[in-house]
Amino acid sequence: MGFNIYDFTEMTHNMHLWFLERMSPAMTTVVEWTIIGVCYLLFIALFGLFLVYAERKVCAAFQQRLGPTRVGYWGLLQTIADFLKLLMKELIMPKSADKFLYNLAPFIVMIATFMAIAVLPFGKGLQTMDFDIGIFYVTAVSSIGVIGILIAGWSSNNKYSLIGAMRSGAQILSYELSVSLSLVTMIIFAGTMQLSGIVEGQRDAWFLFKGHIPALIAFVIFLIAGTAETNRGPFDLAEAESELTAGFHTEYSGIKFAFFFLAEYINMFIVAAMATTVFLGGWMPLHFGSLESFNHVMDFIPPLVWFFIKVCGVIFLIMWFKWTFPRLRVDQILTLEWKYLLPINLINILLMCLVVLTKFHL
Amino acid sequence: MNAIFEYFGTIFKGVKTLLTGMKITGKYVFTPWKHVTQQYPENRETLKMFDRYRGEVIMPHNENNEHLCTGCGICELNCPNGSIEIISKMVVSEDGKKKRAIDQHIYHLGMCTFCNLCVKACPTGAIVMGQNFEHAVWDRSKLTKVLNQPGSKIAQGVKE
Amino acid sequence: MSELKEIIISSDKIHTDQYLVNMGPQHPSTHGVLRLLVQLEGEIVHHIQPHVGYIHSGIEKMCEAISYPQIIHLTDRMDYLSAHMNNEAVALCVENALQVEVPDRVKYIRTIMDELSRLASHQLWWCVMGMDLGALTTFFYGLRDREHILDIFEETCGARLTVNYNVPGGLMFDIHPNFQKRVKDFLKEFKKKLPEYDQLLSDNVIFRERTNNIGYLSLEDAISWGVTGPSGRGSGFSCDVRKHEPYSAYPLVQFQEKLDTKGDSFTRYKLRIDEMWESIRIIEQLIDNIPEGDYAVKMKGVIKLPEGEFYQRVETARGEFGVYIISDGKKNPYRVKFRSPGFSNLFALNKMAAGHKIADLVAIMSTLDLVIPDIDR
Amino acid sequence: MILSDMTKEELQAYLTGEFPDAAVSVGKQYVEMVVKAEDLHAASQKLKSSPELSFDYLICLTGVDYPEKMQIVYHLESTLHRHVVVMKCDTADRNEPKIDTVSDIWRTAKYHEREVYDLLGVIFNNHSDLRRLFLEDGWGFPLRKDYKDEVRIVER
Repeated sequence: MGFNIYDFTEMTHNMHLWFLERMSPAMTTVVEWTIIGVCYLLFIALFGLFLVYAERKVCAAFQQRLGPTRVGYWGLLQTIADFLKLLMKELIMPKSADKFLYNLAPFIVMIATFMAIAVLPFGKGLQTMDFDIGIFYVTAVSSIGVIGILIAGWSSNNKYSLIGAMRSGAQILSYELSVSLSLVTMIIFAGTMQLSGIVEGQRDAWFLFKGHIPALIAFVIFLIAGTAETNRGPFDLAEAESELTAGFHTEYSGIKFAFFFLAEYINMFIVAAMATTVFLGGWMPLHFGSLESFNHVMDFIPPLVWFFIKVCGVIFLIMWFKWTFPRLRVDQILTLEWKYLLPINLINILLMCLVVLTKFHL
Repeated sequence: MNAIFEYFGTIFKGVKTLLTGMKITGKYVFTPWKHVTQQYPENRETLKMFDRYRGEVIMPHNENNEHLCTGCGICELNCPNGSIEIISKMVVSEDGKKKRAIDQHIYHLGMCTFCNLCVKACPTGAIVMGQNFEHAVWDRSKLTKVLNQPGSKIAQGVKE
Repeated sequence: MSELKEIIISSDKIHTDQYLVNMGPQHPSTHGVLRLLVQLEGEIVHHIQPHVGYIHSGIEKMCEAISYPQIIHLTDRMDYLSAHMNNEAVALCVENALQVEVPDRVKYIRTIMDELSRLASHQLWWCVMGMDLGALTTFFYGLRDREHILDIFEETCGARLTVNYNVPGGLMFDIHPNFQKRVKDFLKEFKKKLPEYDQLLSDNVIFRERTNNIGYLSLEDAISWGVTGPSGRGSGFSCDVRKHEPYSAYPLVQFQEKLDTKGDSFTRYKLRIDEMWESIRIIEQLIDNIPEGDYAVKMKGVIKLPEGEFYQRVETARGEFGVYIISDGKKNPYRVKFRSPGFSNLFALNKMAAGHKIADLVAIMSTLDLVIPDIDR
Repeated sequence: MILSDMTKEELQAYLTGEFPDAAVSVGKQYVEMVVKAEDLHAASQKLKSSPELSFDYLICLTGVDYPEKMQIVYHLESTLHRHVVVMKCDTADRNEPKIDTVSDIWRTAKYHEREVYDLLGVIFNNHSDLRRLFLEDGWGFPLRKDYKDEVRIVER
């Protein structure tokens, strides 16, 4: 079993063969699924914890503070301690809550997150499922989460939760449109919906540079709409601490709250990963047309590292939004979508079609 | 046509203001990290309160275990919260006269609002404000303090 | 087209219930223990009934049993953000009653301290306003700058918030030798920081959208509801006591009473930012010219006011603060009434916020700059 | 230093002419007038609406408990002319004081009157919403001089 940090295709293939030699094909599938499931679970838990820690430190940097410093070196264990605390906390349910739905909601949110993360290409050959309609799948699956939020808000039997859930519903339904349309722009440019194909298409230059103006516009719109879809930053109306105390998860405690919390951060990761894959070349290294030596140095950095550097960069940008801007109001959030993002997006698609037709790109 | 210009104008103006805001916050992230918070229990050694800081009422004693309090009770009168109680006793002075003196200067820290009125009113300057601010204790009764140390007496030359 | 019209008309007939939501007493944006009973229809606020009294501490009753210097230390605890002005109001009232003329030095220092606490109060208001609107970073920037003022207070007065610096007849202590240098350093620093406030929040397009044309209060309503301070001046109500009944060193300094007639949230916000500039101006005029002299007039040990009624108005950071002392000649007052600006300001909230969204209610409330102990007393 | 159109004496003279039943005097700080309880509402109306007076800003509304009467003190200012008057009104009965509301003239009085009702037990006739403001129902009226609360008030 060769281990190549630049190309995982061979490795995964060999593993598959190794399993096949020892057990029946059906058994192999089950074992492989289990391994992949465990891997993703671990990844989500660990990366979620890392993101929470990163958010705290980044926010502290913005606010000229230090952030957590007490637990572990530089507070590295802080989020783990918090997670343990949440695990041990009592699960409180409002007396008149809809019990079944109340318990179901966090799982729906988590499941949606899991499903979306499945198709993301982390590196060459390091992708669980490579659908032909990968992008379509992600946009479809990521909007399931809102059902969880709506259920959570409704079943809590709390007026604040209900307002938060309704806001979230209106917001995510509208912004889903912008996310999809900005991705459609890039699909037109890439000519494929397959995520590995899109990454492969950016071998010589990232789509953000390749598609210049329309790609840039699509990127900005994707970032805004993506932030809105994760209920973060200036679009955190569903939680809106100063208005609705905690919005849709007011009544949740303990590990159920942790699910919502984790899902929010993993959703942020998904948005960042999609932005990376579609606009910033996925796991492809940074290449400049004719700078051979520079390109060569860049090639040395493993794709997995490239992927996470880009993802973290986008996540930092999203955090930057959150720690700078005031929150929008619910009608303004819809105005922004329907009066600004949507028309610009439609025009942008036309522009992109023109660019593709005239081959006016790198 | 004007409407279109206006439409894009508002977008550009809006984006510009957003970027200005991001510039301000970004400035603090990307300039060398100057944090403004203090790491409190760690900096105990270097943490120095201002001289006038009102942390608690204390009664300074000199090396002979002498204080300046005559037990006149003016501080007790001036305290708005009743956090000072003076228990006085009668002592016979050297020349045979009976004289009132302080037995216990009781100070209820839990009731004190640190208004400085007792210190200001004290005619002999026997009580002052101390700078210690770490008053947390496990038992409320520990907040009641006797300010004059046991066995202490009034310093020579303090006028009634 | 006609079909669409029908749908619109029939949708009007859908029976929707208004519902009541309790905002507070434990709510992140009520700045303390204020409870608002909000009648909502969807997100639209129909009526707001404020319920106060959760931290009513009976200060007026307490004052009837204690002496005048002791009253001053209680006023710290009402509007704790403008403690200096509250202190000064009582001190001035007692001085006027006894017809004591305080030295110029005292007047200068009092005015500087007033303006410093106004700055500190507005800084805290600014950062809390940002936080109420969801811009969490503003909170730390405001507090960061406010810390310098609190340090100045701590060095000179001995406390950061409940300063109790004024006594009848002057001041508790003389200013600290570092005072002037520290104030000048702070002003120099803060003049660089204040434009950042504008860039970060005031000019921000989201902030503008959230506050422009929101929470309109007409001049007539402002006067009738007694909305004073920057909130009232935003509606064009010229109510600056510093101008109309000047006290301390205010007659000696040049400053403008900032007025605007638009009456919306943004105007109230903008006026406070402008007031910060005016405060800086006032301090700059005074800080180098503090005359030499005593820091207090020698008063009797037990202060007894002559029989009669005494009213003193001062301008705090929130509006007009009044002290009404009725004395029967004893060392305790017969009756003390504090006219607190927050009390009047709060109850105009319904007038401003009805018809707006619940998010606007929060924004309007923070433009009123409420301090709950000030309302409850 | 009060910046107003009329001096205190002029204001006093004017007020005496306008309100013959009221006792108008010049106090140390402000012009004071004592009106009868039955004239209160009409006098307030006139103070606000008369263009020469136009006392449109109710600064402060205070209830005072005197041994034989309850007195309500209104500090009024004119935002137009910048003069201040202190209007006082005594209630007839000290134990069950009743007085007309002025909350329809100055809106802010609505809550100031509720406060006075809460703390002193003065009943304001025609008040639209006379409930306790700070305290619980059945608390008693703490600012009355005969109020006793042995649990919460410790006297030295």
